[in-house]
Formats: sequence, C-alpha cells, structure tokens
Amino acid sequence: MTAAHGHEIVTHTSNLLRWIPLLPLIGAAINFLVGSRIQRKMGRGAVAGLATAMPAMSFVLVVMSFLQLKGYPTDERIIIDHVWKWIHIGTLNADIAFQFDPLSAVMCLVITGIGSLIHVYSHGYMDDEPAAWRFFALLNLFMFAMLCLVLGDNLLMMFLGWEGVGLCSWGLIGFWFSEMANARAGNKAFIVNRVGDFGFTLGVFLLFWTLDSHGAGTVVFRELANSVHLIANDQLWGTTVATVVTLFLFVGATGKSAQIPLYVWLPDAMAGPTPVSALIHAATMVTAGVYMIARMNFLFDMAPFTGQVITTIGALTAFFAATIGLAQNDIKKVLAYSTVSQLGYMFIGVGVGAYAAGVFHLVTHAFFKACLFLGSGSIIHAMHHEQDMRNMGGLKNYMPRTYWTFLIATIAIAGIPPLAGFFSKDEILWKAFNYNPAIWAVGFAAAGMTAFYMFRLVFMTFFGECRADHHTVEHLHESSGFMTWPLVILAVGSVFAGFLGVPAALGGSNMFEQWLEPVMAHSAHGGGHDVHGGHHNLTLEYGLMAGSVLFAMCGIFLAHLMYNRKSINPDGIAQIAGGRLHTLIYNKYYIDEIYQVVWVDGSLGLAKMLSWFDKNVVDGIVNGAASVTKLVSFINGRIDLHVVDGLVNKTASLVHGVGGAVRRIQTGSINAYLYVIVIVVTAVLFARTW
Amino acid sequence: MGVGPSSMENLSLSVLTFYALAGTAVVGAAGVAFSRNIIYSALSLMVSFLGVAGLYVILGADFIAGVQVLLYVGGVLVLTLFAVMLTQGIRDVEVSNRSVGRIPAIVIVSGTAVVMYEAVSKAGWADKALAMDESSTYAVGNALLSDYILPFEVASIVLLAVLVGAVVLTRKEVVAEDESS
Amino acid sequence: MFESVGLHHYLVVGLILFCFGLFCVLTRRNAIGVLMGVELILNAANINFIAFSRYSAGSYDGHVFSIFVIMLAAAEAAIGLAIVLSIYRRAKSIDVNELQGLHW
Amino acid sequence: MENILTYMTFIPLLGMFAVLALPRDNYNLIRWTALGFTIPGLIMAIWLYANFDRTTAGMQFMVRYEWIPRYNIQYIMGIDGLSVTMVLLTGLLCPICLLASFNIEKAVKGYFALFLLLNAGMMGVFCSLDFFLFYIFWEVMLLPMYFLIGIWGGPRREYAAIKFFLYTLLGSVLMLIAMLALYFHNDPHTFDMLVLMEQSGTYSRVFQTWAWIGLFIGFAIKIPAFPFHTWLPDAHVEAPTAISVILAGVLLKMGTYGILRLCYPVLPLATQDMAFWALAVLGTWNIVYGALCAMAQTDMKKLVAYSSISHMGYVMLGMATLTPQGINGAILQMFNHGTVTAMLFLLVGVVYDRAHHRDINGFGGLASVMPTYTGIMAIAFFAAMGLPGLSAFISEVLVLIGAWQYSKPLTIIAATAVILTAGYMLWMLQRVWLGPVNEKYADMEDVTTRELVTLIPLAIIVMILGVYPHAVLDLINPTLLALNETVLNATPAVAQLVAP
Repeated sequence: MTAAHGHEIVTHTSNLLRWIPLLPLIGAAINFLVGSRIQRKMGRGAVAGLATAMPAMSFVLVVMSFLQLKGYPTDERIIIDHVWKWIHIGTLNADIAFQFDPLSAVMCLVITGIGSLIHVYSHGYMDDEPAAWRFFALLNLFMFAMLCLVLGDNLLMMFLGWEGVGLCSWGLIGFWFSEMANARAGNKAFIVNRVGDFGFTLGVFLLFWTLDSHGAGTVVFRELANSVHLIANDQLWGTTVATVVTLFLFVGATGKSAQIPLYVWLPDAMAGPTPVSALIHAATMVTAGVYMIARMNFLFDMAPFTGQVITTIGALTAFFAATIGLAQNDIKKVLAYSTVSQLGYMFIGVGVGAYAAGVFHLVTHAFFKACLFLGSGSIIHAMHHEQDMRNMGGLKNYMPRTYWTFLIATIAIAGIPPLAGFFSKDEILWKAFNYNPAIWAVGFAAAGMTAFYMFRLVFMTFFGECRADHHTVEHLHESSGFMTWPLVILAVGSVFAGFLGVPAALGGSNMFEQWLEPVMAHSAHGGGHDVHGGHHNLTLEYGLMAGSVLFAMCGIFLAHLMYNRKSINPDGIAQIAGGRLHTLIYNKYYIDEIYQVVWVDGSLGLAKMLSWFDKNVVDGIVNGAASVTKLVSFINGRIDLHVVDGLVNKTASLVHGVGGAVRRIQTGSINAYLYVIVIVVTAVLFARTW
Repeated sequence: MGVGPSSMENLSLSVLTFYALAGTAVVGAAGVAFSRNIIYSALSLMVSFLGVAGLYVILGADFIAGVQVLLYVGGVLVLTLFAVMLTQGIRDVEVSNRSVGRIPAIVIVSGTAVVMYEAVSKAGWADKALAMDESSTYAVGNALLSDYILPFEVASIVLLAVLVGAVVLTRKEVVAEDESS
Repeated sequence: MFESVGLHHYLVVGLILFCFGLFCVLTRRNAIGVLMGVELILNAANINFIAFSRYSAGSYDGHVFSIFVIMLAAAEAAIGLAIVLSIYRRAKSIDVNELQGLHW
Repeated sequence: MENILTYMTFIPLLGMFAVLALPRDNYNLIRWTALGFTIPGLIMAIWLYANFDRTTAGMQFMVRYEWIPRYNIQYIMGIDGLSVTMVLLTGLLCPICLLASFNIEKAVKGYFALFLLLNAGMMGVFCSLDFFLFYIFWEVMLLPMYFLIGIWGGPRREYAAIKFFLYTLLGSVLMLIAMLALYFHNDPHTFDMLVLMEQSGTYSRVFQTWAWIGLFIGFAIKIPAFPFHTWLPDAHVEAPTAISVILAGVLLKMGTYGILRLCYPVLPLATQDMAFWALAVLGTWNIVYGALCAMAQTDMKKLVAYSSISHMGYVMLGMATLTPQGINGAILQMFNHGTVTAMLFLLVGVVYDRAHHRDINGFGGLASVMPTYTGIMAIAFFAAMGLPGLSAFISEVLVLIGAWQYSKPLTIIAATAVILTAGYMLWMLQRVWLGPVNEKYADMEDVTTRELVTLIPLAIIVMILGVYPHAVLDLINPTLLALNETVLNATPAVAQLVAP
C-alpha cells in the first residue's frame, strides 16, 4: 500500500486459525448431510455430542491462540491466516483470510466459550426434539458464521459472517416452522436485518471507492486502519465521507444489534428455542454491531457527528426498550427487551468513543444474559413450554439451582456491585456523563427500570404461590445436569467477569481496556472526541456510582413491594393516566403495527400496484398492439368485405349463378370430361393451325 | 423426300417394310378400339405394340424397340390381362366391353384427326434423315447417365413409389375385405 | 409419296394410332379398356418422338424421352390397374359410367 | 481438438437426426439416446474449462472456413472469456434439462429432437464469430423454442408461444437491419465480427447510435429488459420445466451476451453514449421493478420469472458501469443466475409434477413432508437472495461495487432490491414450505434420484463459486478488462489526416 504512512504492521501467521471457524462448519456439514441418519441409528446423543465437540475444540484453539497472542509484544498482536484468494478484481482484493487480534480474541473467547456451554445445555433442553440434528447443525453453522464475522480480516469476510449469522438466526427462530408464527418471526428477523445489510454494504462501497480514489482501495482492516486518514478531507453530500460511511455502517449495526428503528425483530425472535435466544439473540449475534463499530473505531473516530447519532440512538433504545420491558408478561419477551436495552448501553459506549467500555459490557452482558435466558429456558422446559409469568410463581422451591443462578445473573444485570454488570455499566455511564450528561440521565433512568423489571420477573417467577395448574405442578422438577451446569458456570462468570475491567477509580487497572489498547490505538490519536482526557473527577465518579446503585436498589425495592409483598397493587399503577400509558407500553407503542402498515403493507401495495401495472399497462400495450393490429386487420377486412369485396361479391354471385348452372357439367362422368378436353384441345389446335 | 435414292430395290423394300409395320400397328389399334370382347382388345393391343416396335427398328431406335417389346408386350399387357381376369372373369367379357356413344365419338375423333392432320402437314418440320450410329443403345445409355441423370434418378424414385403404391392400393382393400367379411 | 418414307409418314401413323386410342378412351365403359386406349395414345406419342429424333433433331434426346414415356406408361398401368382393382373390390364394378361419385 | 466448438455445436444436431430415426414408441431409448448426445457437450465443456488459456484476452479455439464466398460469409467459430462461461453453462444445463425432461410423455420423439436442435442453436450462438452465422443460430434456436412451448406447454401455451415468437422475431428483425447496415458499411462487405471490431474506429457516432439502438432492442427483448419483458412470465409459466430452465438459464443470457459481444466492441462510441440510460437506468429499474412484481405473484413460476427479470437487471447495471468490478460481476452474474434460476425452476417443477399446480397459497408445510427437497431449495433460495458464501453474492456485490463508482443514486436504488428479494423469496418460502402441513399434500414424495441428479451438481457449483469465484473470474477477467478498455478508449473517428 502506497498509503501506509502509519507504523509498519508486524504480523504473525498461523495455519491453526482457520480451524477455529472450520471445525463448527464441519460439524454442521456432517449433521446436515447425515445427521438424521445418525440420530436414527445412534440416538440424539451422538448428534449433540458431535455438535458440542466442534465448538469445544474451537474453544481450545482459541485459548491456544490467545496465549500465543499474549506472548507477543503489544504492537505485534496480530495473527493472520490467509486461506485463499476470494475476490480479486481491479483494485478490490478480498481474501478468505482470518485475523486474530486482541478484539477478535475477546469475541472468540466469548463465542466459543459461551457457545460450547449452550451446546451442552441444548442437549438437555432439546431432549424430546425429533429434528435435533437440524437444530445442532444450524447451531454449529451459526458458530461458524459468527466466528467468520469476528475473525475475518476484511469487510467482505465480516459481511459473510454478518449475513451468515442472519441466515442461521432465521433458521433457528423458525426452527419449529410448523407454527406459522415462528416462520413469520424468522422472516421478519431476516428481512429487517437485510435493511441493515443494505446500509452496511453501501458503507463498504463508499469507503472502498473513496480510498481507491487516493490509490489505496482496500477492505482489509489493518490496511484500512493505516490509510483511513487519507479520506479525512473528502466531502460527500454536504458532510465528510467518513460521516456518511459511518452512518451507513451504523444502519447495518442497528439492524444486527436491534437498535431503533430496526429493533422490532428481536422480541419476535424469541419464537426460537430458548438456547438459541441465549446464544444468538443475547450473547453473540446481536452484539455484532457493537463489535463492528469497535473494529472500525479508527473510522468512527473521524466522524463525531455519527458518534452523536449512535449515542443518541443507543440511549433512546436503552430507555425505550426498558419501558416496554416493564409491562411484558412473557418471560422471554422481558428478557428480549432487556437485551435491546442493554445493547443500547453498549452503543452509548461505542458512540462516545469508549470502545473498550462498550466491548466490556458486551462481554459481561454475554455472561449474565446467557445465564438469564438459559435459566428461563430451564423454567420453560420444566413448565412444559409455558412462558407467561402470570402462570408461574414459587418456583424457587422446585428448582433451586435454576433459582440461584438466575438470581445472581439478575443482580448482575441490575448493576449491584461487585457483580459483572456494575463495572461495565458504570464504566459506560461515566463515559457518557463526560460526553453529555443528558445521555447519562437517560441511561441512568433505564438502569433503574432494568433493576425493577428484572426483579419483577424474579418475584413473579420464583416467589409466592405457584399459579400453574395441577398437572404442571406435579411434574415440576429441577432440570438435568446438562442444563444446570452451564447455568452454574455462567453464574460464576456473571460474578467475576467484571473484575477484568475494574476501573482505576476503584483501585483496579482496567486490564480489559489495556488488552484492547492495540486495536483501539488509533482512537487515542483520532481527530474525534477524546474522553480519556485527563480531568478525572474522582468524587463525581464515586457519586455517580453510588447514585446508580441506589437507584437500582430503589427499583428492586419497588418490585419487591409490588410483586412480592403485594403492598402496592400493580394494577393501580397501570391505571395511571387512565390505563392508556400501560396499554401503550404493553402494546410496545404499536411500533410493530405501524411498521406493518407503512413498510410491509406499503411495499406489498406497491408490489401489487406494479404488478397490476405490468399486467395491464406494459403487457396491455403489448397485447394492445396485438389487438390494434387485429382491429386494423378486422377493419381492413370489413372494408375489403363490403367495399372492395362488395364489387367482387357481385361478380362472385354472378359467377355463383352461372356456376350453379354450369356445375351441372361436372357430372362425375369421365367420358363427359374427356369429351370436353378433346373438344377444347382440338379447338385450340384448330385456332392455331388456321 | 428426304432420303436420297440409293437403290430402287432397297428403297422399295424399306418402304414396303414400313407400310407393313404401320399397317400392323394401325390394324391392331383399330382392333383395340372396336373389338367387343375385351380379351380381343388386349390381344389387338399386343399386335399394335409389336408393329410400333418394328417401326422403331426402322427408325434406328433398336433399344427403344427392345424396351417396347419387353415392357409393353411383356409387362403392361400381361398386367392388363390379369386385371381383366381378376375383375370379370372370362364369361361376361361381352357385356363388360360394350361401348357407348359411338356416334359422337366418331364425330369428335374425326374432327380432331382432320385438325391434327392439317397441323402436321402445315408445320414446316425439318425433315432430313440424319446420320445416326449403328446402335442407339450406347448413345441412349450415355444420354441417360449424363445429361438426363437427374430425371433418370427421379424416374427411379417414381417407380419405387409406384411399386409401393400399387402394393398399398391393392393390399389395403384385401385387409378391409377380410375385416368386413 | 409412296416411293420414299419420311417424317410425314410416321407422323400420320402416330396420328392414326392416337385417334384410335382417343376413340377407345371416349367410348369404352370398361375402365381397363380406357387404360388400353391411353396406352395407345402414349405409343402414338412415342412414335412421334422417335421420328423427330431421327429426322429433325439428330440426337438421342427423343429416345430418352420415349424411355421416360414408357416408364411412365408402365407406372400408369400399374397404378391404374391397382386402382381399378380396388375400385372393383369396393364397388363391384369397373364401369366408368356407373362410377360417378366424384361430382358436385 | 481444434474443431471442438464445431463438435459441441453439431453433435446435438446429429443427435436430433438420430432421435428422429428411432422408433416412436420406445420412450426410454429416445430419452437415453438424446441424453447421450448431450453428454459429449458436457465433457467437452469440462475439457474447455481445463484447457482454456486464462492469460489472454483474445479468441481461442478458432476455426475459420469459407462458407458463401460470394457474399463473404464465413464459418468462424471461437470463444474468449466472454463466451466461454456461456458455453460452459450451456454444456452444463443441457444434459441436466434433458434429464429433467424424462417425465415428458407427450410426443416424446418430437420433444427430444427439438430439444437437441435447441441445444445446437444455443451453442452456435455463443460460439459463432461471424455475424451471419450468429444470426442463423439465433433464429434456429427460436424455432424449437416456439414448438417446445407451444406443444408441451401449459393451458395457455399457444398464447405464450406466439407471444414469445413474435417478440423475439421483432427483435431479430431490428438486429437483422443493424447487421446489414454494418455489413454494407464495411468495404469489402463483411460479417466477420473480428473485422467489425477492428473497423469500429471508422464508424461515425450517428451511425453507431442507430446501429446500437437496433441491436440493443433486439437484445433487450431477450434479456428481457423493461418494457420488453412481458413475454417472459407468460413463456415461463406455460413452458414445461426443463424449457423454463433453458429459457432462464441460457436464452436470457443471449441478450446480455449479444450486447457485450457486439454493441460494446463494435460500437464503442454509442456504448459510451447510451450505457447510462439504456443499460444502467433501465437495469436498475429492472432490478427494483422485477423484485416488486415478483412480490405480488401467486404463481411460483411467475415469481421466479420476475425474479429473473430482477436479476438480469444486475447484469445490465454491471456492464454499464465500465468498471472492472462491474463488468466482471455482470458476466459472473450471468453464469450464477444461470445456475441458480435453473435450480429454482427445477425445484418448482418438482412440486408441480406432484401437485399439478403452482399456487403459492395452495401449499404449506412442505418442509416437514419433503426434508431433502427443502434443504436443496434453501440453498437455491438463499443463493438467489445473494447470501454471502453462495455464488450470487459475489456477482451482485461486484456489480454494486462497480455501480457505486458509476452512479451512487442508482446503486442505492438497486441495493434496496436486496431487501425486496429477501422479502419475496422468504415470503414464498414461508407460504409454501413452512407453517402447518397442508393435509392434501401430507404424503408427497420427496425428491427422486433423478431429480437429485439434476439438482446436486448445480447446488455444488453454487456453493463452490461462493467461496472460490475465481474459478470463473480467472477465465473472464482478461477479456473483460480488454473490452472495458476498448469502450473507454474509443474516440470519435477523425478525418484522414494525410492522403494514403
């Protein structure tokens, strides 16, 4: 690259890297092709075992690579594995190549680690599923795609994973496709994601060509990082190219990570089996947008306006989703809106430029949200697929292990120290406060609501009397070890993951941020907003921490009063503002309905209109041309018949009359004919001779 | 007229031969036209054919003469006789060979004859005995296989078609008859 | 006229044969008789061909033509008689005056 | 193997005569004989693929014979990077379609004879380098197509066949006029495309424009470009499955192939002028319009037909951009659309054979009934949607990347089709394959071995080209870069500066 003004990148190569995504792919291929046969012959365990072994082996490889990476000096922490050339056309060079750097390492550890646990859990959860092979194949395929996403060394590889996870998400949301609602939810997820992908691709195109105009067209991340400063002065549509590119990319992120306005698919995605919700729709796939922005931090640093947009959207989403979460009764829906809300936090983090904080929250969130989802899965499994919290209650006596792990994860998400959620969330809120106190205020409010609705969930589910019917209660039991052990491990993670990034203010050294430093190196030098800047007001930071903890406590206490002690009637609260507010929130602000009318019905209407146009106008012209031709020939025929032929007809009728008489000559008698012939020939001869 | 006098005897002999053969042909033809019995008609036709073949020989067309004998006398005539026997048997030939409308036919034919004779006489034919080869066979064969090769081949296809056609025409009826009976 | 034989003589022979043939065709009621008349007419034409070839053209083209005519005559005889046979099978008659189905 | 192209073209023709000589009632003999005569084409296509020189932009495997010297008409055959993909595609699809036609029961002999004639015509179009020869093959192909739709088609087959025929004939006439104009414009008169290309510098801009328009309309009908596209849905709906496959897989490509083969190198100036409106704008419109129309269809075949219109729009857009990415993407898209749409039509055919209707709303839950079938179907659908990792993604992304450099608004409009495509494809998938099982079709048979044999090779190609597109890109890139340069560097002819 001629434009490589930056420091020389020292990279290492390793052929081991490719096996990290490849192993799950092999597992998927085997299960897709012969999985049903394996399941029939050797039982479901064989299928699940195979599918679990693959990501587990990947996890081992990731750990090995991680240790290898750790052994290198900080600025050499990139391992490359170039597999083969993919698209080399003109100046566009994208390869099937993988890159393992501190950011990928973190993501891979989360994906393969939590992913393997969820595979184990699934073996327990899907114990009565006849098409388990398909489930595990898709799950493995998802692992492959997700690993491609985070390991890909260029934007197109990332996009391969980006769409690949969307495909698997589609397949898994609609896993029980004989329910039309599930199939519909899958389609909704895919199509909404496509809207995001649309923006993502355009962003990639614009970035590529702008760089190309400087002779540095590339889509490879490390080259982009080196040459991205070239486009600093390029303008497009009244702003900088960097802003446009990042906005486009952010559209992609909103789709994948379920942010306003494209968050609508995630709650519906809960139609899938619960392990899927845990893995894809909480821990990994939905965080892809955050990862992407962190990966492209050097570019986002050049676009402060985009940063504002991201922060605003993130804050709004966090708040907005939290409000919806307050009123839901479906246990998974509550968790889904909580996920949307937490993703909003992550976007606040990356939006204000605190990429490490955003990724940190991603990691902690992966632990406690996976734990929560798996816990809810354990409940749903025990309750025979009952998801309505109004029919639960008192489960802590029946399912103690699930209860304890669930409680730990809930405390973690509520942001109570010293559990994981506290550190990561407060890191973000602190950065946000420095950026813009208004953002902080919104996030702060959302945090309180989170604590409230999460404990509402806990109280409604595990405390009080069991409201389920007799039959269900009789069969209530703790789930099997396959399901509970992953819960325990994740709960442990929820407790301790936060210590990876204890901020300096609390006497830590923020190992996490240091680890990511090589990837985020540019952000320090970038022309954007600098939040690392010196004036650490410790008092203020402690104050904010205390405030948010206190506020969360209030939320928990309120939930306790309303749903455990029942000293405040929730229905009374719901009647505030005439119940309209509750109805509005309960119905998710009618966003789905509005989208349905505007986008789905709109495009369908347009489609019907164009189809009508095609059939009647375009084809009408064609058929019309044919008809006109026919008409002209018809008229012509009439003229011919009555005018031209009129004359002819008179002649013809004359001939007809004559013929009627003369036809009697046509006797059928050969002799008669012969006579005529002979006479005529003779006459002719006669005429010629004389 | 055209033929230069060489020897009186020779001349008269060739003239005599011509008249004899022409007479045979004409008498045969008359027999065909006027005989009441169709068998006689057929036999007269043979006589006429033979006379014509003789005329060909005088005209130096020995090959054609051979073909005439072989094909007409040997082929067509036998075929005709077969047909006659197949259709009527010999008993009622009398009835089957009756003629109709002789008077108008005679009128018309004689009219035609007059007109044609007039045409034949009036036309200024190039009339000279041209030197021809001893045997026409070689020349005819040559002509057939060089200048007339295409018609020759077409003719062979026509004959093939005739062969097939005749078989089909006669055979089909037999089947139909079998079915009907 | 009698001392030497020329083209004219042959043409006259042809003419006579033609007239007999024509008469035969016109008067016979038996289809086979009609066919015989046709053969006569064809023979008359052949005589003319050969005569012209000998006296007017001086080439063998006439011969070739007559060969084709003979060929056609044979073909016509074969097909004609075949048709006659099948008509006979169908109508039990070969009287051309009775076979008048082919009219308006 | 100097005459390999000739063999590829005429062996099917031989096959036609062989089939005609077979007894009418021995269906299996006819079928296997016909298949046997398409296999050499496939083998030779593989040989061509292996032996094609990937470093040169020029013509390869050329043969040149005098044909009608009086009018300077020659028999010239040859392929370059542009046509080799199409030859490969034809060689691949013909045996597959023949195999897919084994269930034809009506006038079997005629069907297979006409099919082989069609095969020869298609191969000839892609191989011939003499305009006259090209035109002959172009027309030769039309005739069997007419009968194949008109005799073996659905209920409205006559209407569809006549529409197809008249439409294409109209295009042919305009093409013929342009062809003759080019012929007489050169001295000595010639139909030799290579000479026409060499002489392109001598054609005036006005002449080029008119010739371009004539050729373009001829080709646009085949593509089919809006507003000449309405024959396609009708023809597709009525044609038997295998013929739909050929129609979408090969015949449509002839339009874009013709533009690249003739309009681009022979009339470069006009191409510069016309590319924006006639190709880029129209192509974009095709993409979006086709996708939206597809969304509103209830007949599976019609939906796939409109999706073809949409996907062919990418080809037009790609080649209009005159960027290496765009034009490479266009050719790759031609190939990929050939394989993917072939799969889609074959898949629809499978259902149609069993249920005897194609109403999207008349099914439901087929995925539970026919799992193998659904698996393959998913590959085809996601490939059609342009999912990364499958072939069509590469070509669509290349086209869009090229287009972005060319015109940003058009690219943004075209890229919305990515959403629409997912919309109509998934919606159809949902209505037909997902949801509760329709009791009527609860015991529908899964794909048979024969059907699998037709589908699996295509599926494998689709997947391989998704991760290793250079298998095709390496073949086409040199030629297309040269073609691109030709068009970009064309300058108006200057008057001769000095006397000879």
